[in-house]
Amino acid sequence: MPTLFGSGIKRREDPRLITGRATYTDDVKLPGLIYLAILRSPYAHAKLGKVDTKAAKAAPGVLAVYAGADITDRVVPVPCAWNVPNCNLKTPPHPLLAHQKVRYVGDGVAMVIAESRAAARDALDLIEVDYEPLKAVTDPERACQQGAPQLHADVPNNLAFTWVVAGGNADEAFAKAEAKVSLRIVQQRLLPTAMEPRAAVASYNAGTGQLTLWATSQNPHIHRFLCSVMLKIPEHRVRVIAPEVGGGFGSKIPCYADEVLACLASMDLGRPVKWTEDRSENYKATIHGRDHVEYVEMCGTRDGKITGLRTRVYAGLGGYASTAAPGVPTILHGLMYSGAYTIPNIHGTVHGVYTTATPVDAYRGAGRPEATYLIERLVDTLAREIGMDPVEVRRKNFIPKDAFPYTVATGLTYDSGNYHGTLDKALGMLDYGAFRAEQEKARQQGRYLGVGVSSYAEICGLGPSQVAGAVGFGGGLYDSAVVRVYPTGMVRVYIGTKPHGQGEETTFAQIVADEFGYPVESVEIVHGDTESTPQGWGTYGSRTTAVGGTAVKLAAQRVKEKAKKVAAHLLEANEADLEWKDDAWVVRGSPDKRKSFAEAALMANVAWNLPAGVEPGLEATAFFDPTNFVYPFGTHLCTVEVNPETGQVTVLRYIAVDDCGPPINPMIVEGQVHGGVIQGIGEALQEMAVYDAEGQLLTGTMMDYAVPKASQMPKIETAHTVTPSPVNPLGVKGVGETGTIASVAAVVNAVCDALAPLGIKHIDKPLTPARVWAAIQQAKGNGGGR
Amino acid sequence: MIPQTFDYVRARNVGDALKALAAKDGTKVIAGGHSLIPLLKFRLAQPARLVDIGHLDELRGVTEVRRGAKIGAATTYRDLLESKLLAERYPIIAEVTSGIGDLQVRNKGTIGGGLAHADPAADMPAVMLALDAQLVLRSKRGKRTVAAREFFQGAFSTAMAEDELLIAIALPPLPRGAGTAYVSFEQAASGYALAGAAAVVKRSRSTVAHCTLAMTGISDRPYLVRAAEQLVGTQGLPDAIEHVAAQAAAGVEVNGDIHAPADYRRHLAVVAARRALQKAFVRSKK
Amino acid sequence: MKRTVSLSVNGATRTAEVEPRALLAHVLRDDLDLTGTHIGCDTSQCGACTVLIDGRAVKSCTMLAVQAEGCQITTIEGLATNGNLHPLQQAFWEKHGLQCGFCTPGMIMTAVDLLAQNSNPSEGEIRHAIEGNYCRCTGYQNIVAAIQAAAATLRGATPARAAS
Amino acid sequence: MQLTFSGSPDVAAPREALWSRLLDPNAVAACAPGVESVESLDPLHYKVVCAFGVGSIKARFTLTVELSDVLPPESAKMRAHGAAPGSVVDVETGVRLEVLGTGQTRLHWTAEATIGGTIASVGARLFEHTARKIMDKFWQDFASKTAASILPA
Repeated sequence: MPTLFGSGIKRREDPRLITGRATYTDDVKLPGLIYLAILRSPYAHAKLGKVDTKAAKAAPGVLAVYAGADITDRVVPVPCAWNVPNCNLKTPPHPLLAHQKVRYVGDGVAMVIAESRAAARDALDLIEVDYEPLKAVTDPERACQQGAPQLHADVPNNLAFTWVVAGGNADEAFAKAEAKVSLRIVQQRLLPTAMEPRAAVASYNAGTGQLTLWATSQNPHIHRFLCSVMLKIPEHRVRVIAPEVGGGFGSKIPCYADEVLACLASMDLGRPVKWTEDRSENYKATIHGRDHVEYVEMCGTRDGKITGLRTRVYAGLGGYASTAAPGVPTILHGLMYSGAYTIPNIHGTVHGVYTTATPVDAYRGAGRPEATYLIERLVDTLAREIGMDPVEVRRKNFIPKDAFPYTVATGLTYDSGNYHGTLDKALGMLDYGAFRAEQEKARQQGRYLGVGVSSYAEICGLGPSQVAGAVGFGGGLYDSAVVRVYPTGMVRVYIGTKPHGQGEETTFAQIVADEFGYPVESVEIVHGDTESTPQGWGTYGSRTTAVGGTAVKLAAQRVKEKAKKVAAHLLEANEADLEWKDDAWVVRGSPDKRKSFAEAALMANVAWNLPAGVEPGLEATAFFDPTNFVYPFGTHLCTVEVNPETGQVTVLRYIAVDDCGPPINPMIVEGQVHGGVIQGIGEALQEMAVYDAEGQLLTGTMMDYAVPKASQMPKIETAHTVTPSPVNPLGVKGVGETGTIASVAAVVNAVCDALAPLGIKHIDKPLTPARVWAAIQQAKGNGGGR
Repeated sequence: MIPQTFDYVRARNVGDALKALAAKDGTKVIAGGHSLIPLLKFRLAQPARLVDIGHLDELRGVTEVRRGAKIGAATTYRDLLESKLLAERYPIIAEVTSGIGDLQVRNKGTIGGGLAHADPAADMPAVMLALDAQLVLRSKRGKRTVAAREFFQGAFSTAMAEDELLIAIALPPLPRGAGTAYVSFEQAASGYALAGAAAVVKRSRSTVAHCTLAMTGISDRPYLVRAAEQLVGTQGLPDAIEHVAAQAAAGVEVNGDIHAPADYRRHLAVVAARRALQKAFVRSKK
Repeated sequence: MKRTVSLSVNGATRTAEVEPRALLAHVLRDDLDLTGTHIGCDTSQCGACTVLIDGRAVKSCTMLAVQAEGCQITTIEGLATNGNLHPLQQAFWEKHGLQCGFCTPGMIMTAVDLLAQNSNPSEGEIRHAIEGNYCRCTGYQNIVAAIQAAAATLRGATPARAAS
Repeated sequence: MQLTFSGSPDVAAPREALWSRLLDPNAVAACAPGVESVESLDPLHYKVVCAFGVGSIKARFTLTVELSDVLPPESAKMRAHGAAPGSVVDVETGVRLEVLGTGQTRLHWTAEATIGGTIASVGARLFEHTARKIMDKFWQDFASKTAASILPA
C-alpha cells in the first residue's frame, strides 16, 4: 500500500465548505441570543470626558449600555503576553473599554447590548461622548522624538522598548569595510484582511458557572487562558470553541477586548451574546501588520563578501502593546538579520514605539518578511555598488550546505539547508542568462525589464518552550495530540493546534492513517474546542505541522505500540517476531498468521483477552516540545516590466522555489505558497494602510485598501527541493509564511533592477504606479537616466 | 452594517414613483442600489423613504430611435453589455461597461442610477459627454431633456430637481464612420477611474472631421475638453493628438488623494486622453 | 414597520418579517438560516455574499430583502442537486480551490453565472469575472484552475489535468 | 482629515450691516443649507442641527458653536464641534470684514475643518468636494442675502 505521506490527496475539510454547511462563528445561533455593538472612538487621541449613555439605554430593544468606567474595576486590562526581556519593556494597561483617554481611531469607548443587531447598532448613535482632542502621531520614527504627543503617562517619548541584537563587531567591520551601502526603508502598515471578520458568541451559565465562547481564534487555548485572566474566572470554567475560522494571517492570534466584552455581557445578562465585526470596524479594531521605519546598512569587500549589517528600526506598536506585539520586531525579526548568509558582524537596534494608531501584531510572516526584505534589498544595493551580479553576491555568502547546524551571528542555530540548491533551481526555471540578454535588448529599445532575486531563510516551527520562556513569551510552544481508537478501529485525533484553512484535517490524517495502515477516511482530526482537545498553543508561526504534526505522529506511535502488544498476544507470538506489513502485523515466517491494526484495536477496546499488565482501551496523548526551531528556506525570482510613462509594474513571471522539508501533501504545500506569494505581491505593489496627520485611517474600507484581486495578480510557478529537518521525526519545516517572507523583496528588487538605468536605487513599497512614476520623474529631474 | 430605518415604496409604475418624489419628503430613488446601499450602510445617507424603480420594465431596455438609441434608466450594465444594438452603434458603451464595478455589480447596477449618483470618478459619465447623450427627466410637473454636458454639476450633484426622476438616456447617432474609445486608469482598490478619457473621432478621407474628448476622475465632475476641436482639420498624426491630449486637464482643478497626487493624476489625464484619441482615430473609417 | 417578504429560495417559497432596511444577506443568514452566504465587507467589494438572483450573480449585502420580493434566489446550499455536487463544487474540491473556505460560496456562485455566459472562458476572462470576489488564502491560481476544470466538465469534455 | 477653505466675496453692504447679521445665529443659519434648528444658548454659544451633504450623501450633525475673539465690527472667530453617526467634525472659522468703500465690504473667511470617524475613513473622497461646495455656497449666500436685506424696501 503506498503511503499517504507525500500524496496530494483532496482535502477532507472541503465538502462542508463548498456546500455552505460549515459553521463559522457568526453562524452560531443559540436560543435567546442577543447582540453586542461597540462604539469606537472617532478620534486618534483624546481625553475622554463624560460618556452619556442615557438616551441609548432608553432606546427600544436595548438591554444594557456600558462605558469604560462601568467595567474598569471588574476586569483585568488586555494583557500583553510577550514580555521580551532586557529591553526595558513598558506595557501600560490596555483597558477593555477606553478609560480617561482614547489612543487610536477604533478604540472601544462604550458597548450596547440589545435584542437585535439593528437595535444595538441604532443605539450607538445615541451615545454622547465628550472628547477633548489631543495631537496625533502615527509615524513611529516621529512618535519617539522629543515633543511628540505622549500617549501613556509612564512611557516617556512613547518608547515601549529598545532592544539590541549584536554579534561579532559590526562597528569595526564597517570601519574597515571596502564597500558600504545604506538605505532608509519604510515597511508600510498593512491590514491583514482575513476574509472572515472577527466575531464572538459568549454564553454563560450562571447555574454551573461555565462560560462558553465561540470565537474567531487561531489559538483557542490561549484565548481560554487570557479570558480567564481578564474576567477573573477560573480557567477550567472557560470553554473556548473556535469553529470554522475564515482566515487569520496572525490577526486572530491576539485576545481582543471585544470577545471578552461579549463574555462580560453574557455573564451580566444571563443570555448568549453575539458580536460580529464589520469590515470597516475590522480595519480599525483588528491588529495591523509591519509598520517599520528602518535605517539599515551593509558592508563588505569589493569582491562581494558581506562583512557586516547594522540596523536602527522604529517599529510602530500602535496605541497599546497587543498580545504578541513586542516579540514580532525583536525575536522574530532582529534575530533573523543574518538571513541565508554568513554575516559575521551584526548590530541591530529596534525601538518599539507607541503611536496613535491601531495596535500592530503578528501578520503573516511576522517580523521575518521585514527582515528578509531589508537584507535582500541591501544585498542588491551592495551588488550594484560593487558592480557584481546580485546572484553572485548571494552565492558567495550563503551558508554552505555542509555547515549545518550553523550558528549565525545573532545566536540562532539553523537546523539544515541547501541554499545553493533552491537558487540554482530557480535560476534554471527562469533561464537567468537568457533573461539578462533580453533585458539588455529591451533597454536599448527604451523598455524597462527587471529581475529580482530573493533568497531567504526563515525561522518557524515555534518552538522550544524553554526558549519561549527565555524570550519572555507568556506561554509554552510545545503542542499536543490525543489519538483515540474506537472499538471498530475508527480513529479520532484531538489536536492542540487550530487549522483555519491550512488543511491539517487532511495532512494530519495522512500521518495517522499511514501509521495504522488505514485509508485516510478512517481518521478524523478534531480541533478548536478546548473542552475536547489537549492543551496546545495554536496555529501561527508556521508551527502547526512541525510541532503539532509531530505530536500527532508520536501519539499515533504510542497507540500502535500498545496495539502491537495486543496483536502479539492474540497471535500468541513474541512482539519481536512481528513484522508490520501494510495494515497488519504478521508473524515472521508465517504469513497467514496476521492481525490487523483494526483487530487489535477491537480487542484493546473490548478487553476480553489482553496480555497481563496491559490496560484496556486504546488511546494515547503526546506532547511534543521541539529541541529547536526549524528553518525553511528558498529562492524566489520575479521578472517585471515597468511602464515608464505611467509607472505601472507588470509582473511577467514569478518563480518560487521553496524547501520546507518533505511535503506531506504537495497540493496543500503549493496552495500555501500561492497564497503567501500573492499576499507578498500585494504588499510589494499595492497594499498600504494610510493615516492622515490627525490619525484618521484613510484606507478604512476595501474601497481604499487594495486587497489583491484575481485580475491584478500573476500566475505563480512553484518548485521545491527537499532538505529534511533533524529537529522532528517527520523532517518537516513549515510553509505557511514562506510566500510573504520571500516575495516582497523579489518584486521590489525586480522593479529597482528594471529602473537601474535611470539611476533609481530604491523606492519604498508599495510600488504603486504613482510612486514609481514620481521616482522616475525625480530621477530624470536629477539628471539620472541614460 | 445596518442602515438607519426608512420607509420603502415599491413603485408599480413610473407615475407611482413620481408621486412619491413629488412629496419632497426626503424620498430617494433606488434602482440597482449599488451606489446608494453602501452609503446607507455607513449612514452617510439617511433618506426617510426609498422608492424602488429597479423592477419596472418600462424603465429597462435599449430601443432603437432612428439612427440612435434610447436606454431606459433602470437598464443594468449587464443588459448594456448584452445589447446588440449598442454593440453595433456604440461599441464604446461595451468598452466602458465591461470595466464598471465587477460582474455582480454589473448584474444589478443600473446606468441611470450611476449617472444620477454623479460620482466624479465614475466611468460612464465621460462616455455620456463624449456621445452627447441627452438625459430624459420626468416629474409630476412634466418632462424635460437635459444634455449630459449640463447634467453633471459637481461631485454627486446634478441638474435634477428633488422631485425628478431620470427615466432614459437618449443617444444621438454617432457621426458616420466615427471611431470611439474609452481608456482609463483604475484606482487599484475601488476600480474607480483615477483618470478616464472617452473619445469620438470621425475622419473625412485623411483629415479629422469631428473630435470629442471627455474626461472623468480628474476633478469634481466629468468634463468635455474644448481643445479636442483642435484635432479637426488635422491628419490625426501623433503630434496633433499629443497637442490635444496635453490639454486634457488644462485649467482644471485636479484632485489629489492617497492614490494619485494631483500631478500624477494630471499626467494620467494626458496619457488617457492620448490613448483614447489614438484608439478612436485608428478605429474611425477613412 | 416590518413587512412580509416572500422569496423563492433554492426552489422553496420562504417568507420573512423584515424591516425595509434589512439587507438580503442578513435575512438569508439570520431569518432563513442559510449561513453559507457570508459577509466579508461593507462596500460591495469582496463578493463573499454572492447569490444568484433570477440566475444572475448578485452581492446580497448590497441588496435590500424587500427588493428581492418575488425573485428566484439560489444560495450555495441550493447548488448541489439530489446530493450530487455541482461541477464547480466538485472542481473547487479537486483543484484545491479553497483554503479557509469563507470566500468559497460567493466565489462559486459568481463562477456559476460566468459559465452560464461563457462556457469556455480563458484564464484572463476568469480572472476578470471573479475580480469582485476576494480570496486572501489561495492566491486565486487554483480557483482559476477549478473554474476551467468545471467549464470542461459542463461542456461534457474531460476535465483538464492540473498543470504541475 | 483636515480640510481648509477660504474665500473673500465682496458684499454690497456696509460693514456694520454685515457685522450685525454675522452675530445673528438665525441670519447665519438662514444661509446654511440643511439647517434644521438653531438654539441660542447665550450670546456667544448656540446649538445647531443640520443635515450636511449633496445628492444622496447626507449626514445629520448636531453642532455646538462658540464665538470668540469678537472684535466688533471687524473680526471674529467661531469654533464649532459636531457629531454625526460615527463621525465628528471640528471647524474653526475666522471672519474679517474689510471696508472697500462706501457700502462695499470684503468678507474674508477661512475655515479649517477637522473630520474624524466614518466620514474620514470611508467618505473622504465623497465629502471633500461636498464640503468645499457647501462652504462656498454658504458665504456667497450670506453675502448676497445681506446685500439684499439692506436694499431699500
